[in-house]
Amino acid sequence: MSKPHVIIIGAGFTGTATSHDLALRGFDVTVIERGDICNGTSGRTHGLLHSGGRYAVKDQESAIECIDENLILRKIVPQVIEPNGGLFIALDESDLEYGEAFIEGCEACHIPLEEIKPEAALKLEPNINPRLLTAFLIPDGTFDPLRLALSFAATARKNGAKYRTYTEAKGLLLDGQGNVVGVKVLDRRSNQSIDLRADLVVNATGAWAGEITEMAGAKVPVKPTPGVMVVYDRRFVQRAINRLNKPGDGDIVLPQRRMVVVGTTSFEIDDLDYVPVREEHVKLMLQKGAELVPGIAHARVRGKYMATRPLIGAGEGRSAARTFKCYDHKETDNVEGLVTITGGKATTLRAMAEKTADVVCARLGVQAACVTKDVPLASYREYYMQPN
Amino acid sequence: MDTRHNRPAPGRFWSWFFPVGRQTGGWAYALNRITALGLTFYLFLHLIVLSLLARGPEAYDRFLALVSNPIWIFGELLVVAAAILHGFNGIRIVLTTFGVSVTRQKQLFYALMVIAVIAILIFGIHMFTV
Amino acid sequence: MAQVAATQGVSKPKSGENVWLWLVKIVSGPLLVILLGIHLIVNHFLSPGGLLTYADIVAYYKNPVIPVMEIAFLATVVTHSLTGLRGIVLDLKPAHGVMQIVNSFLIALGLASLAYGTWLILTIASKG
Amino acid sequence: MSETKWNITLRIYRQKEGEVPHYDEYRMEVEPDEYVLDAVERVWAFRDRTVCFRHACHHSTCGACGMRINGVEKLSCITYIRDVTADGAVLKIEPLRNFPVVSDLVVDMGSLYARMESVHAQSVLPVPQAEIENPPGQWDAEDEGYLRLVDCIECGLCISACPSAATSSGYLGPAVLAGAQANGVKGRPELLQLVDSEDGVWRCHSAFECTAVCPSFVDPARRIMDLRTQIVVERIKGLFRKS
Repeated sequence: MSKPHVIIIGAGFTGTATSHDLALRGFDVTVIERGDICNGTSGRTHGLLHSGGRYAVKDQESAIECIDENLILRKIVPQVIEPNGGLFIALDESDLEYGEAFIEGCEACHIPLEEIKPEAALKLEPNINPRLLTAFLIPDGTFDPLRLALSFAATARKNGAKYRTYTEAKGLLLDGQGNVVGVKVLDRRSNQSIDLRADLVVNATGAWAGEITEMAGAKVPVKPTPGVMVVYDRRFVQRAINRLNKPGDGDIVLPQRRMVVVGTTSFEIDDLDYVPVREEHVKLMLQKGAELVPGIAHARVRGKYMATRPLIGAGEGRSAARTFKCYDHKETDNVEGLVTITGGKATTLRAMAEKTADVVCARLGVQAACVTKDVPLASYREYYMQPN
Repeated sequence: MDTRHNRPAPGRFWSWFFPVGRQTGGWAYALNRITALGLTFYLFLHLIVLSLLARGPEAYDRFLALVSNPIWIFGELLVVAAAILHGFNGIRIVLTTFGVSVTRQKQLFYALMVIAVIAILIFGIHMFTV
Repeated sequence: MAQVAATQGVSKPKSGENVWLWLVKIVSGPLLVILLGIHLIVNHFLSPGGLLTYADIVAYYKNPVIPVMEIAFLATVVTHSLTGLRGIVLDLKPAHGVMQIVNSFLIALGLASLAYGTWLILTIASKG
Repeated sequence: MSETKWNITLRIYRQKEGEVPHYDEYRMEVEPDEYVLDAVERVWAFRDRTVCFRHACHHSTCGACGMRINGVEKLSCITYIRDVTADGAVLKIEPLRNFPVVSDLVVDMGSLYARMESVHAQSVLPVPQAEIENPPGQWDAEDEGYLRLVDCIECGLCISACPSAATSSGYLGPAVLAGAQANGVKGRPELLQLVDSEDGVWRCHSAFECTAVCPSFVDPARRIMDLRTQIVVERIKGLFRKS
């Protein structure tokens, strides 16, 4: 019996992780991606491996997902992670007030937390704002965005998944009843159109998810919400430095290689394919970043960029939940053969893949359990080393 | 279907010599090789010519008379220049190899080349005036 | 497995060049700068009027230091130039068999030049 | 951002499967303080959806967007337009050299990744071992616990710029030798054999182009020189060990 064939549209975090999960569960997987791995939102995340602390007060579902997945990723893909933890620091009275709810939230979400005195925090991180009032140690981390996705993709390819990059989904192939039976793609390397058939299509296009579902007349409530990040030329800190308050603009300073990344903002847009970096947001990052790490005020900007988060459901910008959702469009729009996974965060990519693969298995009547929690990932370099 | 090659692009043996899109170090490398080839060629030519010495005074002095015209002297100057350029460039390579001035190899190269050019000028003036 | 490695651009290490050959080059180089410097300065500046006649040269070789220095210079320059030439030939990616022939040729050429040059230097020195 | 706008012509190398390469020109309005990658991405977004290029992080941590900009290897995501061209001028964008072109500006860097793997180049290392931000001596024992991603982002710029790599495709290349240097050959006979060979450190002829183009402070040339010293030491020690 031949394996069921699943096409995944999009090779960002969810696409690559889902291909890994489905390949392990015995599916014949083809990933199509219009650019190269992670050319959209995934590549441009700031790279914070969330401990969940950021969401522990207002969005505990996300917070729990984060801490669980944080610990799993540290285990299965240590080669792309700076596992140095994070600090939440309070700089004013409002921060201290928030601290009460923060402690409660972290306890409720089983996020390990340790309050330390300002002097102790300054000893650990000499470059943070010396006027801090208190600090909490938390198991944040930093990951390399591209290489995180590549690690999943490499392992998937080793397990038989096929990757077709520079292959753009131009339309969905529908049967007479409006059900999805494949994808019409454009191979951008040869400028040829090809029809690819599949038993099921997974739409893992994140912020672009609406554009794909529209091709089948289905809908997903995705609200693309970009944010700006600015990178400075010095590694001021070893840990993720967070402002101890509800999520806001420029409240994270993250070490990465020789740099620090300050993020982020939140705004709305019309055109998804090109979002300019707004100068007023860059200025805001400088100001906010320097509140956490004063040295940033005198550092050289190395890069400015933005990424478009796929937020789902009701709520505007920051108030929207950061959790993910997987839609079986048979149930939501009576379109069979199409599953959409969107929302979420990089940190939860494996869980998103697990959920998606569960839905795929249920839809195709396949009995297979998820094992990705325990499978160490291959070296990211092996993605490029596999013959396709 | 996928035509991923996974092989490096073919190297071409003359690529080191192609100056387009190269920076200082690449030119230094090309200069070193060109002078190396020239000097090796001259070395063996020189050895052959010197065999005239063994044939006695007449043969050699006749040869010397032939090479004392300016064109031959200019040729000889080219050899001296090549040797000086290769030598000073070589000093850069030796120093950087053993960790001296690695971060300032460009400046080192320019400084050595200035010295080399001065040395060539001194030799040139000397050869054409004596 | 070997084939996989080949398609991935990692060839098995070939010891066509090694640390010793390279050491010879890097040590003979500075030595040459010194010897050639002396050779040029003595020949062109120090000897009165330069070594412009047969008689001049014979007279010049009377000093016993000169033949010794010239032989040392010859040995160094031949070694340096031939190992250098070999490096350039290596960039042509010769097959193993071809490289063997090149090696033998270069060794023969080196030894022959050395023998011939030494004979020449001694011949001139003996004329004085 | 400054209010100034420049009109430049992007001259992009194009090559689809089986096609002879050519250049396409796109006149466009840019801001001098934008990055070259922004301009290329706009060509794709608004002008020509067939242009293929590789990019991911847009802040020099992933190494995907290496291109030749006016002939010189650069990471297009951190290269300001003002630094490489002028108002009214042409900006030439080409793929990296010494790798096979997959499509347009995309090259196949599989060989580089395979070689990095063959020398077991690290991807994370203890912070005090990174020769950077804080001078050695300022670290205390506690800092040993910190890990950080290595400087080398495997972008391939050094391989593209290297005249030796252009001459011999078998040459391991600067990034790979730098990776080997960081590991050290002491006590690693296989690695020693791999780098002490004609396709290893001895293929380097001191052009220093790798260090000139390295966007990530790796300084591969210095590392190759250091690796040579390591090899000399190991080989000389080897002589005495045998006897």
